[in-house]
Amino acid sequence: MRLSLVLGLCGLALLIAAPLALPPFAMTLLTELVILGLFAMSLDLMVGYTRLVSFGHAAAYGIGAYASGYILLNSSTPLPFVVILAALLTGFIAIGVGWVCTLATGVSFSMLTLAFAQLLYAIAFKWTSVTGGSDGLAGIPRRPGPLGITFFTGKAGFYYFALACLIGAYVMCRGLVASPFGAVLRGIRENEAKTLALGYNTRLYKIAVVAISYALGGLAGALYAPFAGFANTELLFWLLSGQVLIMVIVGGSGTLIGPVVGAALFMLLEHQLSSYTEAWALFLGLFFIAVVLFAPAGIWGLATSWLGRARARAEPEGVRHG
Amino acid sequence: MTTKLRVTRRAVLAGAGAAVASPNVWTSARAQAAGAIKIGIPAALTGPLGTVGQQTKRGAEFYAKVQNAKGGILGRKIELLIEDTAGNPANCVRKAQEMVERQGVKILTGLTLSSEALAVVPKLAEWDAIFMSGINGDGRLTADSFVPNFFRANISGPMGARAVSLYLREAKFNNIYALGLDYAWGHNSVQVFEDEMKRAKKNFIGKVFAPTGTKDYSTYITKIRQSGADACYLVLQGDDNNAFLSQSRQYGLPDKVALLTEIVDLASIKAVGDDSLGLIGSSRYSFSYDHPKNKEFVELWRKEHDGGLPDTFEGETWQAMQAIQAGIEKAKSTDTEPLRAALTTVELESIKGKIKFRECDHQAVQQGFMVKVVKKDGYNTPIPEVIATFPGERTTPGCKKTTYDD
Amino acid sequence: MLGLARLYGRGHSNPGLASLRRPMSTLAFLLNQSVNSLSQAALLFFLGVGLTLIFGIMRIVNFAHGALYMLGAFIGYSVVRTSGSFWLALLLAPVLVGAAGAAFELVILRRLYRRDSHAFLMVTFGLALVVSEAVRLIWGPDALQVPPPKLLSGVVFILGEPFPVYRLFLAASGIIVALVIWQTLERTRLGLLVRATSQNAEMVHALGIDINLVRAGAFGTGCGLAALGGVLAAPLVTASHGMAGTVIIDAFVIVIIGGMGSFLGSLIGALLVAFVQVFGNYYFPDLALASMYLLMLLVLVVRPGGLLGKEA
Amino acid sequence: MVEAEAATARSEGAFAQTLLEVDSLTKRYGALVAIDNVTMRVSDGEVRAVIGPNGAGKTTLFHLITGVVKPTAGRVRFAGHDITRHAAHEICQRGLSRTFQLTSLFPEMSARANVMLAAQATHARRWQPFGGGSVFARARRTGDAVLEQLGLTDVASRPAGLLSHGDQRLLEVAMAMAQSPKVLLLDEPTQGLSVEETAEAVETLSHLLERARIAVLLIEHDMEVVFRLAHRITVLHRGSVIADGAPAEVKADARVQEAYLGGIE
Repeated sequence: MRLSLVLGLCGLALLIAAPLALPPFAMTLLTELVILGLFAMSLDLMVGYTRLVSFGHAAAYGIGAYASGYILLNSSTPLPFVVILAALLTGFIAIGVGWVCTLATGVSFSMLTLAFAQLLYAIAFKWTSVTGGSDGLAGIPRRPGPLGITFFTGKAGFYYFALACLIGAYVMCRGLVASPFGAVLRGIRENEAKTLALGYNTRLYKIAVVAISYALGGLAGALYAPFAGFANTELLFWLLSGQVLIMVIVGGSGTLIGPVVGAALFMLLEHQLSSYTEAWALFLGLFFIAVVLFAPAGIWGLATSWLGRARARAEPEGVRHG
Repeated sequence: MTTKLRVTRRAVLAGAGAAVASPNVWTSARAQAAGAIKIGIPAALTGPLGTVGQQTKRGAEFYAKVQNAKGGILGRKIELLIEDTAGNPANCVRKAQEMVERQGVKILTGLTLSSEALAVVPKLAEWDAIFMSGINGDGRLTADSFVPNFFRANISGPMGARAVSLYLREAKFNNIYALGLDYAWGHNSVQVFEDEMKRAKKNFIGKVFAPTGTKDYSTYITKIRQSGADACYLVLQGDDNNAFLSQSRQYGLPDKVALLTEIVDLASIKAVGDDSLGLIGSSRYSFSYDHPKNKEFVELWRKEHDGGLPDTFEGETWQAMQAIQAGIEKAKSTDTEPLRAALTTVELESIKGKIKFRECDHQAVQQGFMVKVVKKDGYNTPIPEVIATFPGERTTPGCKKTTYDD
Repeated sequence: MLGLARLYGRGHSNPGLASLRRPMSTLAFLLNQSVNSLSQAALLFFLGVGLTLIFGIMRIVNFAHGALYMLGAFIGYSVVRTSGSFWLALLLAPVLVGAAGAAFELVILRRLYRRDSHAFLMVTFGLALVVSEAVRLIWGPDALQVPPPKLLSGVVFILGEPFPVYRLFLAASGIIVALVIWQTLERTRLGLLVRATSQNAEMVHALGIDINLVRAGAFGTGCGLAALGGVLAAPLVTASHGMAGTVIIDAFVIVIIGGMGSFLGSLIGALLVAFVQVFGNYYFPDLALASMYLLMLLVLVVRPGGLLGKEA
Repeated sequence: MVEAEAATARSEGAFAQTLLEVDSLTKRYGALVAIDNVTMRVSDGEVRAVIGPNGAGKTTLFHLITGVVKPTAGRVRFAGHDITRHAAHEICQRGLSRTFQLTSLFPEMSARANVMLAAQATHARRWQPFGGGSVFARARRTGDAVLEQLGLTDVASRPAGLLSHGDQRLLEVAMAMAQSPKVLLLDEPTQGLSVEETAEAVETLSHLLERARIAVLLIEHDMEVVFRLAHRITVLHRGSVIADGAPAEVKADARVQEAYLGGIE
């Protein structure tokens, strides 16, 4: 436990020190990884802790991105406020989405989330006056403020803002899954009928977790729009929903950190492989199959089990037997 | 077994680790080839529009090869950085940003989708880079979304629609319908076309839009049939275009309604074979265009590619590369500021004839032309044959506009 | 049907041209589009029934289904190209893809039955990527033409309105395959085995039947049906790389509307989706992107397990 | 038979108050009548067994009482309140806890976590999305006490899915007890246990029930168990009540002999 805490703090220190050492593009990439990691982590609340497998999590990302993009383009509200506002809006919309989707369970639940995401995709396509239609919103600025602070609009400043969002969300999620609420979520994950029989209104808990998960996914999307400077229908498309689900599973669901690692891995692999070969999708596919076969608990699960073994080896024989 | 498994697990983790830690992303620009002119091409090499991306790649690579053999530009070699975006704007922005921030690229070209171009354009000022479009047809790029570092060497969507309209003014068809893809390009082109038809006092009966990825075009074919139109204007591309052409032939639609399209390209003709016969449309580039520079290019191309013919975006990319070269030579520099100034005044003799970028919106004024798909001896697939040309002044829209006044 | 229809070959000049100038009657339109909906339903059914078979027997949601459908179309192209026979393609493509599917089950999926659904999700997603890329490497990035056989390339007239013979053939083949599957399930020992396995795999195992063989067979058959759909769709949409993406969601939707694991359900789902798409696109073209999802939303809100599903 | 007589003797004492009333309850599935006009009462401190051959409708009756299935007609009243149309979780919140015929646990959680989650359900702040130290502390106190009563302390930290079948059955009872219910519904608590395991489980249960003095509704196949634990017995046959009374009376009833005891055993 202490070892993981030390490693965690080291990792955090590295992330904080990154802008001092890394060249510009590495910072760009790292910022995108942080945003994508937040997105994957938000889905883990549903997939890993409640076994609510969403096929439509792009909806959260897209709503967040469009909302923050629209507000930034059409008002001078400072960036941090806009991002948080967009996240809240996403969570609010998700209450309705969750209410309908939780009528069903299992694959039907997954398909209902997909239906909502695709309907939003269709809306974004058609509601040109707000969403820009198929062109999307482009040239989204990073508005300064509050109090005239321009720090967040710069490259390093924006990175720190995104990192703060990720860490804040992580601390929140950790607290959530360790709370009485989190215990009920685990109950739903393992045996929903029993949880209901114990007197928990499981549907309310599920709607709540959908809303929280979407709000955090919306936070990620709300960061992406001013990061990339655009928001378009691609961010609502089912392909992204599939990809983020794969990120969660590759990293290791139900760990919060795993999905962040999975997101980083997914994006870096895709980015790097596609520089080396046009057949990058082939290798990415083979990699996923290999992970399933050889790392059942995901990459993070594999890494932590290694750490455990390494620590066991490091301890002297006498300690273990005594 | 356990040992073996453990080794394999380690391999998985190591492979993953290598990808993350792979040094080149985290470090600054690699050692540059001395004085080479770097041109970044983030193109959709894979995915549904892979055909277009691959054409761009072939066109650019061939241009670099030919020009480098002649000593490059200003005595400097052309170095192409071609990356796959899979047609996703998020990937495109990231790849373009990598080219700019890590590789020091100052000239971008060959972006495949308009959505990718629209995402990249607002970043050009920050990147201090020039973007020379060779493909992107979205009218907005030279209108609402125009930025000074953007140049368009290719024929835009509205220009294609205009060429078809000019052709129709003289043609015998009177009752006209339109079918477009349900996104910006389709709506934009159909709008231009509709206005044109109304001005030409033709009977514009109606229009319908199909989402991209439509598999069954029968309802749209039925609508066209029911409208009583004698000609239908199509703004389709890629898989949708192929599906429509195959299915409309199966319904016998072309027997009754003349089909006019905004883009005729060889890839589509190959994909639907004889189902494309009789199709009339504007063409952004065709190997059959009668111009000495083009003849020279086509000959060179066929020698290099086992007799294969250059397709639309191979020609368009070639022209975009010609424009970049002309700009650099005139500016005697690849720096953004002088290059931009030079490009706005340069006039060059390209494979499509004279082209010149307008100062106001950086659209290259060039001839528009209409082709018809016919069978011809010596070719094993149908080919587009030029049936009309229009001077650039007539096909180019008003400055920073997507519409026409006359 | 033939009472209403007159046959014309493709090359013939069209004596009915004058009659075409008449506005289409409502009845002719409805009949025409209904038959067309049947042809589209047939294509969806081939995908959906394979997906539901795999789900029923193995509880796997096969994300590679769209890629296998595309693979079928490209193999079909090559067979037509080399042998000149569309019929041979209809036979070979499903067999080859089915065999590949069965092999994948034997080598990879077999190791995963003790794991949760995440493993299957990712492994079939990986397979989809591998297959799609392999197709691009083998056949190149361009769309390829698969013309319908000569016999099927004409037009019939339904109440004076032209209708492609090929679509008539699609509708007929859908009906035939549906009947064959239905009879196999109801009347044969194999069908009994399939139904029993989809209800209770352990019990079948206890009866001394090699469940592994049933699984490999089911996965192979499901993949083969997807490939059959791909070959049949190719003359309509050409063999292209966009095929996989657009079709996988449709297949999921029809299966979920009908009820996961229900064969009759996938048939009803295919019919519903096809009719909604065809008539929806006609009457409400602006809703073309959304119509299918609205239908699914409606069905699942009323019946969370799908129309014929056991429960959610 | 000594136990049976003791049970009979106890049943003759007056019970404090009627807790659970089932009035003319009927459930039809199309033409099939699963539960047909069933009426019964369970009073505080009473252990009532529901017996009957397979398919008699015992588990359906439980589902109807606990709100998992809604009845076609009739009413269920609990402590004076009509709970017929209430949701399952609401009924449980009122103090009616149940076990399942097929063991239903959280297999990956420890036995203790299982019981704690059950106990947590009775806490007013069971949903608190942060912290929760006091909620957990109380759940742990309750849970550990119940685990000890049922002799599960030794296995408390093992994942529930890895416990022996007998311990799993007891753990389910423990989870129900951890909710301090007013009425406990046990659906075949010894189902699937060996003879020795059954004897042990019955011993534990009888101690537990004696000490708790709550109303219990028990479905059981094993007559030994029934006579050992129950004060009163209701016999269901094809959805209807065919006998109701003290164990000795029921045993002597001719219809019961014919329909159930004689017919099968």
